[in-house]
Order: sequence, then C-alpha cells, then structure tokens
Amino acid sequence: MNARSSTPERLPRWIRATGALGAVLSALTVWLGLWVTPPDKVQGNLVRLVYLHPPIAWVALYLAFGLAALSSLLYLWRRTRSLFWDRLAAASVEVGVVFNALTLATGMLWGRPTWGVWWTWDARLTSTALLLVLFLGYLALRRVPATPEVRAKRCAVAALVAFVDVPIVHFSVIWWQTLHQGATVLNANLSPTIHGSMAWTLLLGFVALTLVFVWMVAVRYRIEVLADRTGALDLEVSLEERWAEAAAPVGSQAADTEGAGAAPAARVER
Amino acid sequence: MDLVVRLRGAVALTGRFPALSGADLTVQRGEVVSVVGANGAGKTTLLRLLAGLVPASSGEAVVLGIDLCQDPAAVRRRVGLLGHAPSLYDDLTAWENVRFALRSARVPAELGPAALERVGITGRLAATPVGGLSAGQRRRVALAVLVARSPELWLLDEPHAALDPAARSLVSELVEEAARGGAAVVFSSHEPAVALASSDRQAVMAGGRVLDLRPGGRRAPLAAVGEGGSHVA
Amino acid sequence: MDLVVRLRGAVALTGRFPALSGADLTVQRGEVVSVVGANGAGKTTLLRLLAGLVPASSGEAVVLGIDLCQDPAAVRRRVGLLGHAPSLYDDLTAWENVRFALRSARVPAELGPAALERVGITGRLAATPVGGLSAGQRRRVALAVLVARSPELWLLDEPHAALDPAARSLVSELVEEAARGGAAVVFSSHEPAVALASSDRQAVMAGGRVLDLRPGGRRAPLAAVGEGGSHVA
Amino acid sequence: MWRDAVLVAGKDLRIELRSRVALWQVVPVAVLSLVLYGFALGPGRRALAGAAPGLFWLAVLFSTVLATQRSVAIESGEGTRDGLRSSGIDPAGVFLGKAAAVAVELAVLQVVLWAAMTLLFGVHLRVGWLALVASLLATCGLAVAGTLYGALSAGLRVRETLLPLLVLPILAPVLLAASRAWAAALAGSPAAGVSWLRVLGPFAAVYLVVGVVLYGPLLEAG
Amino acid sequence: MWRDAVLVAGKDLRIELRSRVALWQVVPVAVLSLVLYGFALGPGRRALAGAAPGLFWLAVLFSTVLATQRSVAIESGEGTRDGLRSSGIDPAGVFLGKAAAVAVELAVLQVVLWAAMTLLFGVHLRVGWLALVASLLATCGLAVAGTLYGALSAGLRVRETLLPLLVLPILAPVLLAASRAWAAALAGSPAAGVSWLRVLGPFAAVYLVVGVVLYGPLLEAG
Ligand code: HEM
Ligand SMILES: Nc1ncnc2c1ncn2[C@@H]1O[C@H](COP(=O)(O)OP(=O)(O)OP(=O)(O)O)[C@@H](O)[C@H]1O
Ligand SMILES: Nc1ncnc2c1ncn2[C@@H]1O[C@H](COP(=O)(O)OP(=O)(O)OP(=O)(O)O)[C@@H](O)[C@H]1O
Ligand SMILES: [Mg+2]
Ligand SMILES: [Mg+2]
Repeated sequence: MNARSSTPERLPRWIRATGALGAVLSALTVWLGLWVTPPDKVQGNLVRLVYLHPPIAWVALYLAFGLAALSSLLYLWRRTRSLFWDRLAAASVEVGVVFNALTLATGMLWGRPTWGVWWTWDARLTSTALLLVLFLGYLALRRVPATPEVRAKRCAVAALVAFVDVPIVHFSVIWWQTLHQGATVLNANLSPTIHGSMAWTLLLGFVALTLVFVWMVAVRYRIEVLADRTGALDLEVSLEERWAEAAAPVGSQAADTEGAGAAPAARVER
Repeated sequence: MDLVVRLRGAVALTGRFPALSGADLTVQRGEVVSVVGANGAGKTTLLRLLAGLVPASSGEAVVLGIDLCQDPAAVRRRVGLLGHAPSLYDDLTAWENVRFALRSARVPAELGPAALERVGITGRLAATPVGGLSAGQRRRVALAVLVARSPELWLLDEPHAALDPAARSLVSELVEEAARGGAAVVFSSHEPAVALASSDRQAVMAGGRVLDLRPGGRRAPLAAVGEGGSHVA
Repeated sequence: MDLVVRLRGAVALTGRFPALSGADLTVQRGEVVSVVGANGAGKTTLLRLLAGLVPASSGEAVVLGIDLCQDPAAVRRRVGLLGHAPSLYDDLTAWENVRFALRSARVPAELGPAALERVGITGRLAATPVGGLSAGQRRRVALAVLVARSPELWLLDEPHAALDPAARSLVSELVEEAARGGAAVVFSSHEPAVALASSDRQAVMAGGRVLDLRPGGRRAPLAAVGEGGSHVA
Repeated sequence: MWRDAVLVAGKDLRIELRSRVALWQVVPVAVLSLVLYGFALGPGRRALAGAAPGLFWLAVLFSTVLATQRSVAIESGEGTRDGLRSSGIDPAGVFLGKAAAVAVELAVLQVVLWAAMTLLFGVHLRVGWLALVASLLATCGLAVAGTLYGALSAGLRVRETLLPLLVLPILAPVLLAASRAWAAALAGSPAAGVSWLRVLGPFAAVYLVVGVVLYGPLLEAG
Repeated sequence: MWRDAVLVAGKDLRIELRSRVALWQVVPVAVLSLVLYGFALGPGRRALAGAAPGLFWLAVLFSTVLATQRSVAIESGEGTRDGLRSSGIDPAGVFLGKAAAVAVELAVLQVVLWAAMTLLFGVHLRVGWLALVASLLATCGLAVAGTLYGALSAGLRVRETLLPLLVLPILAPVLLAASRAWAAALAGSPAAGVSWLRVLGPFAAVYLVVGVVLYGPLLEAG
C-alpha cells in the first residue's frame, strides 16, 4: 500500500520506458501498415485503417473500460477497498473516453469512403456512441463535489452500470444484422480470419496501443495522486484555519463566558 | 460496555471543509451531554457524525461499540437523531409518517399513537399531511418517532427550537426518562446556562473541536458514580 | 399616519384551514410587539399575512396605510420578513445573495458588506455558497438583508431560533435600533417572559386569534409619552 | 428485504395517490408527446403507423425519467434522505420498493398510452401476449435501472438534469428491444419478436441484481 | 421592469454557470435524444434526413422542459419563493429575466445540437438566415411560454390544476412551425419557410405579452 501511494517527484522509469516503447511500436505499426502490408482486393488502400481502428476499439472497450469496471468492483468490495482503485478507475475511464472517441472518429473516417456516409444508425455504431455518453456521464458524476469516499462509491457504481454496454457493443454485430464488420479477430472460436503480414501488423498495433494506454493511465493516475496530495495539504491548512476559528469565533465569547461561572472548567486531555 | 460514544481526534469533512477538526468526546450510558458553541462551531456536524450520517475521515469514532468507519448502517439502526429539519414526508399525515418510520425501524407500529399523543399531535393534527403543520408541530411529529423508537443513543440538535414552553418541558422530561432508562443523550443548545443545568456534562465547541468539557447540574445516574471515570458529577 | 398595522377580525386560510380565525391587532410606529402562543396558534400565519404573503379572506387588514386585500405587492416592498426558512439561493454566496436581494428591493448594494459584517458573516463565510453554511449562519445572512433594507415594518418569526447568544443579543440590538428609527417590529417567540421584557406589548395568540394584549417591559420611546395615545417617534 | 420493499412501495404509492403527480403530469405529458411526435414527423398516417412502436416506447422512456425524478424527489426533502438512511431499512428493500412503485406507475401509464396510440395512429396489436410480455419485461427493466440511477443522482442539487443524462443511455437498449418486439406484435410475426425478449429479460435481471447489491453503498454515499 | 429583468437573468445565469447544469447536462441530453430518435425510428438514412428538422426541434422542445424545470427548481427552495415575492421585484421583470436566462441556454444548446445533427443525420442548412431567424423566434417563444408554464407548475402543490398540461399543446405550434421553417431552410426553398415565421413571430409576441401581464397574478397565487 505504501509503495502504491508514494509518488516520486519524477515519473518512475518504467512508465517512461513504457511510453517510449509504445511510441516506437506505434511508429513501426504505421510503417508496416502503410508501406509493407499489401492493399486489399476489395477495399484497396482503405484497408490500412484496419491496423488502427480495431486496436483502438479494443483498448477502449476491453482494456480501459474493463480495467475501470474491475477496479470499481474492487473498490466496492469491502476487503479491497482503497482509494487506489478509485483513482485507477478514474484514470482508465478518462483514457478510455479518449480511445472511445478515437474509435468513433476512425470508424467514421473509414465509413465515409466504404459506406458512403459518415454515420448510420447501425447497432454497433449506436451502441458505441452510447458507450461514450455513458462514460461521459461517469466523468460528469466525478465533477460533482463530494468527499472522496462518497464520490468513489457513486462513480464505482456508475462505472459498473455503464460497463454493461460493453458486451452489448461486442455482440451487437451478432444479435442484429449490422452494416458493420462482424467479428473477424475476436470471434467465438478465437480463430482470426485474417492472415500473414496483416495479422502480424494488427497484433503489433494492438501491442503498441496497449503500451500507450498503460503509459497514459499511469500518468493520469499520478496526476490524480498529486491532486489528492495537494488536497491533503489543503486539508492541513484548512484544519489549522478551522482551529484558529476557536480563538476569535463569531460570538463564541458569549457562549464561553455564559454559564462558565457555574462550574470550574475541566479541560479535555489530548 | 458502558461507553456509548468514544471520539478521539475525529475529523469530518462537509464538502472539503473540516467542519469537525479533531473532536474528542466520550459519553456513557445513562449520561446526558449538552453541546454548546457559536454558530458554525460544528455541533450539527458532531451529531450527524454520531448518527452515522457524515463519515469520519480520520480519527477514532466508536458508537455503541461499533466503529463508525466500519459499519455506519449498524450504528444508524440503534441511534436516533432529531435534526434541524425533520425527516418527514410532506404528503403523508403525521400518523402515516410515524407508522412508516416505526415499521422501517422494525418497531411495532402500535407504539405510534401513544407517542403522538404524548407529543400532543392528536385528532385533526394527526390526520393532515404534515406539510400543512406549523414548524413546531412538525418538530413534535419527528419527536414522536424518537419516543416510540427509544433508541440507545438520542441525538437532539437544538431540541428546544420551534417548540412552545409546554413542549420544551416535555422534551426535558423525555430526555430524563431516556437517560434513566439507560440510554445516552447528546443534545446541542444555544442556551448554555439552561443546557448546563439539565446535563451531566457540557461540551463547549469552537472551530470544530471540543475545547472544554465542564460538569453540569444534572444528577448523574447512580451506577456511574464510583467508576474510575470520566464523571465528575 | 402612525398606525402601521391594523387588523380587525382578519381571517386567513392556509389550504382550507383557517390558521388565522379573526385576529385583531394594531401596531404603531416605533413600537415593538411580541407574539407568543402555543405551537399552531397562528403566529407564523399572522406574520405572513402582514408580509402580504398570505391573503386575508375576510376582515380588515391594513398595513402601512395600504389595504392588504387591494395591493399586497405594495406592502411587500415596504415590509421585511425573517421567516422560519431563510429566503436564500443555496448556490450563491452570502454576498451574492444579499446583493441580489438589495438590488431587487432597490436598495443600494453598497449597504450589503456593512450589514454582513454586522451579523458576523465575513471572510470565508461571505464567499462560500450559502448551501454550505450552518443553520445559524444562514439565518444571519437572511438577517443581513433586513438590516441593509431597514424596512418600515420588521416581521421576525422566532428571530432567536438557531442563533448563538451573541447573535441573539445582536438581534435585540437591531430591533431596538429599528424601533428607535421609527420602524415597527412584530416578532414571535416561544419565550414569553424574555419576549415580554423586550417589547412594548405582547399579543398572546391561541386558536388563530389574539386573545390578550399585555403591556411589556420595553420603555416606549420618549416622544410618545404624554401624547394622547398615538406615538410620534 | 421483501417486507421492507412492500413498506417502501406502499409509502411511495400512497404519496403518489395523494399528490397525483404521475396521474396529472406524467400521463398527460406522455400522451401529448405522442401527439407531438406526430406533429414533428408531419402528416402521413402510414409513416406514423410504422413509427408507432418506436414512438410509443420513446414516450414511455421519457416518462420513466419523469417518474424516476419524482421518485427521487420524494426522498430529497431536507431531512427525509437522512431519515431513510437512518431508518434501518435494508437498502435492497428500499431499492426494490421504489422500483416497484415506479413500475406500477409505468404500467398504468402504458395502458393509457396504448389506448391513445390505437386512437391516434390507428394501429392494432395482433399478438397480444408478445406485447404484454415485452411490456412487462421492459417495464421492470426501466423501473429497476431508472431507480438505480436515480439513487446516483439523488442528493445532488443538480438532480433534475443529471438524471436524464445518466439514465437515458442506460435505457436505450430497452427502447430498442421493446419497440422491435412491439413492431413484431403489431405486424403479427411473433417469431421476430421473441428474440427481442431475450434482450429485455436479461436486461431487467442484470439491473435487478446490480441494484440489490449496489443500492446499499449508494445510499451510504449520499 | 427591464432593470429587474437583467437582475433576475443575471442571477439565474450565474447559478447556471456555477452548477454548469446547462453545459454538462442539458446539452448532452439533447444530443443524446437525437441519437435515441435515430434508435427508435430504426435505420434508413433517408427517412431520418427527412425527419431531421422535426427531431431537432423535438429535442429542443424537451430541453426547454428540462431548462424550465431547472429554472423553477432555483426558486423552489423552502424560503426562496417567498423571497422572490416579497423582494419588491416587478413580477414582469422576474418573468422576463427568467425567460431570458432560459433563452440564452437554449441558444447555446441549439448551436451544439445543430453541429450534432449535421454529423449524425448528414443534413445541411442551405438558407442560413431563414434557419437563424426561425431559431431566434422559436427560442423566444419556447423560453417565454416555458417560463410561464414553470410558474404554473411551481404552484401545483397548492392548487391542483390541469393547466400545466396545456403547455405542451401550447408549444406544439412552435414545434410545427420551426421544423417546417427548418425543413424549408434545409431544402433551400426560403419562400415556403417565411410563411412559418409568421407563426413563430406572433407566437413569441403573444406569450411575451401574456406572460408580462399574467406572471404577477401567478406569483401571487403560489
Ligand atoms: C463510426 C463508425 C464505427 C464505429 C463506432 C466502430 C466501432 C467499432 C468497435 C467498438 C469495434 C470493436 C468491437 C469488438 O471487437 O468488440 C470495432 C471493430 C472493428 N471495426 Fe469498426 N466501427 C466503425 C466503423 C467501421 C468501418 C467503416 C469498418 C470497415 C469497413 C470497421 C471495421 C472494423 C473491424 C474490421 C473491426 C474488428 C472486428 C473484430 O475482429 O472484432 N469499423 N469497430
Ligand atoms: N397548508 C395548511 N393546511 C392545513 N393547515 C395548516 C396549513 N398551514 C398551517 N396550518 C395550520 O395552521 C395552524 C397555524 O399554523 P402557524 O404556522 O401559523 O402556527 P405557529 O403559531 O407559527 O406555530 P409554531 O409555533 O409551531 O411555529 C396550525 O395548526 C397548522 O396546523
Ligand atoms: N457543505 C459545506 N461546505 C462548506 N462548509 C460547510 C458545509 N457544511 C458545513 N460547513 C461549515 O461547517 C461549519 C460547521 O457547521 P455546523 O452545521 O456543524 O455548525 P453548528 O455548530 O451546527 O452551527 P449552528 O449553531 O449555526 O447550527 C460551519 O462553519 C459551516 O460553514
Ligand atoms: Mg447546527
Ligand atoms: Mg411558526
């Protein structure tokens, strides 16, 4: 617990390393995606978005929101309750919202040439948009002033409830006939219907974005800790200010003197 | 265990403000403790903390042997709070309000009518939605719930406010009865002298702390005398 | 005209209930009248009637020379009421609340800071949204509005409730000042003896009527002595 | 838990009966919004008939928000929230009770709304049992999820507007599934509708369980 | 009256700014309801594009209800209603001020909503000025009539009345006229749209006058 809550002044080395590696792998993915892999028979060069769009979506859905749901659960469970989980959830939701928005953006970029429209009322698309709104709601809830514990509980519940939409997004292509691609990689028997250099590039893209995700969450988490720490510093200051009120409070002299003559004061031992 | 309340350095935040900034207090069974202090001293926050409605963010806070940080719900079930604003549903009648409160506290609702009668809410008053009652009448209804529940720890926030002289002496009577029956009572007041006379000890609050604890004029219960204790009656 | 309030057989219905069932009362300029009575006697309704917030359904009700049945809005502009629940916006700070109230009453907002200071709401307290203030602090803010407005008729519903001793004596001071300045003051109270001592007359209410009007202990303003009954302050 | 649920539901329904908010405000607003949809979509009775199930459930959805807001408002009196928390009632019971009260109100609403729809849009249910089952499941789902999210926003001063934001996306699947099931019931093709019941059932069940488990911490937190 | 209006509008907008309700909650709800309409009406992009103006104004209409609710909630504190009545403010000023605050919120909302609609429904305004004028007039009409509605419903507890239900049908002409005007603006045929402005203008004017005259008695009655 101590190791968790102590924050070095600089970013820990492993975080910086992760970030750097993520950047390098992302660059590699772009290179592989744009120049090395072949264009598609049907889609031509458009297919190159496949190295970006699905990994982004997976990071948003499964890593970010999954981690958020898991940490929320761990926060709500009494035996593992710790603000660590709350901060982690907050950090990963925030990153997840970014990735979710990117999923929509890349999807729309892809949809315009392939389907001819930016947007259509497809179950996958709509449920993904709802997911974004759900977690925006989570962030709105976080902004409502409350004590850390109260906020943590409220938000943990919101995260779990919102997470219910994730399986809906995933299965939407199966449950409802959609315009959107069916599961090509993450299908039921886990045998990807995509091969060769394309598969490897896709995998690489996923690994790269995962590292970027880890880096972003770690940085965001640290900001949260630092914010809490300044909050704690505030608390010390405000505690002292509060004690000072006792010295010259509004009208407390009267409260103190009246009836004080009735009996000698017995001071509380501290 | 005779210690009903044990607070040591209890801090409670309302928003980000430390309304309670390290309060110490012990209350024993059968004891009546009054709390006085200027506006904003932290009396209400102290009582709400003891009622399990405001979480303690640091320090020790044990009520009826239960740690408030661990299981505030268990505490809430056994204490009774009369707050600044009564916990009543405006659209329900006095009797319906009391019945709901008692049933949900798993107290036989049959105790309700007697309690309402005791606080002087009968006839028309018991049968109109409480939204249509005067300030003092509403407060009486809230009091009736406490009377019927007779919790182990009574927390009264300025119990005399809005009540007429007759009801005020009723409150004192009820407090006395509760204390004799073995319950502990903590009440806040803005009349230090009056409060002192009717309590065993008086906590003087300022700046979110208990600055001073002075012995009051009430005769402490016999059982407590002789214990190696905190009483000086 | 020195008669600030003239009620004769005033009846006021809250819902369908005659909370005021034929009240008679006259109040003169510079006079302080206290109103006492059991819970539900009709004190709050009386004050709200005088403030133009509850319509008189029969009887005569004239305030500041204006018939309440004719033009309650004109009355409202010139009287000030401190009710059971303060009229404040929880999201605005004390200062913003006072400023809004003063501007809307067409009183220079510059009077606000001094009034807030007078009631002890300064620094942090003046700058937090009033939703985060204690019961007594909120009441002080509401009082500040009255102080700055200094209306011709002060209507105070249990002005001492929720206030600490210092603030209580401040209220008495303010009432005295207002009366000396020529305003009339009507306040309700649940402490008949205390109220009697600080008022010129005391109205004893029961069942929605004024049963008795007894002279109080406050020294009537000098100017009034010797005149054949009516005050010239 | 069940005992408490009955207690709370009874109290909420009694308050409703006395204040008539749902009866006089929610129901007419729902019926009116049906009319407004007609307005917004312009004339053309055929187009309307096609959109009828969607519009019906849209009206129900917005009414759920209203009913939940009201249900939250009942507990948001200055002292009543504290009262409920310190009353010793099992939070799961509070949750079930409040959800049941909302469900009853929604059920009544749907009967009225259905009559209005039949009249205004000239559509008829061909497969009654399908519509009924879909309605029951959807009502449970809406009430349960709405109540859960109502608790999230209770005690916040901004509840009037935060609640719809939180609750509408959650309820969207119900809107979709229920309107598709009703469309099938209108078209007289039960097979197409039954698959949608498989969405409605689990939805209600999941939120029921989530609510029973999580309502406690939420009530704490307020 | 104008001075009071500015005072009240300033106060309401300040409270809004502090609680950020409009920014963080009403706007997303409106955008969301656009998404929901898409959901309810099912796929079929062409149909949606045709319905876009209607759906846009439907979303604005419901946001008006939300914004008005919030506007009423500001005054519904235990003491604040009395406060407003006894503050000496001209009731007409209160009315104008509260309506102005709602109108400002609705205007901001429409900008965002318009962007969302362009994206989601793939429609484009061809006659900008027509849409703008229609929006301005409709916004005034909605804010004014909505505020009047708010005052009615604020007194609901005391006098059980059916009057608030009249407001949605009252707003229906705005919905109709504004969506037709916008449809014309989308289709690029200003002539068809201008005639609808002749509905919106008088509507706003009439309710403005009615509000200025009747708000006083309503405030009295509460
Ligand atoms: C706004 C538009 C779009 C959105 C919101 C969207 C959303 C998503 C999401 C959420 C996933 C991850 C689902 C999961 O695996 O559980 C995904 C995966 C995928 N999307 Fe999209 N998408 C959009 C447009 C497109 C377009 C236009 C194409 C290509 C024509 C496309 C192709 C894919 C592919 C190939 C996958 C990987 C499928 C798998 O193996 O699971 N998407 N999309
Ligand atoms: N809306 C209402 N419907 C029915 N009866 C009402 C309503 N409002 C007030 N009453 C009744 O009117 C009577 C007078 O109320 P009022 O508030 O004036 O009393 P009060 O003297 O101020 O009492 P308190 O000392 O408790 O404040 C009470 O008996 C009350 O029950
Ligand atoms: N939500 C809040 N945000 C900020 N400060 C708060 C909040 N709630 C309470 N406070 C502050 O906490 C302090 C203690 O409040 P509390 O209500 O406990 O005082 P009190 O002793 O009961 O006063 P009173 O005699 O006026 O009832 C006050 O100074 C108040 O301003
Ligand atoms: Mg207090
Ligand atoms: Mg009263």
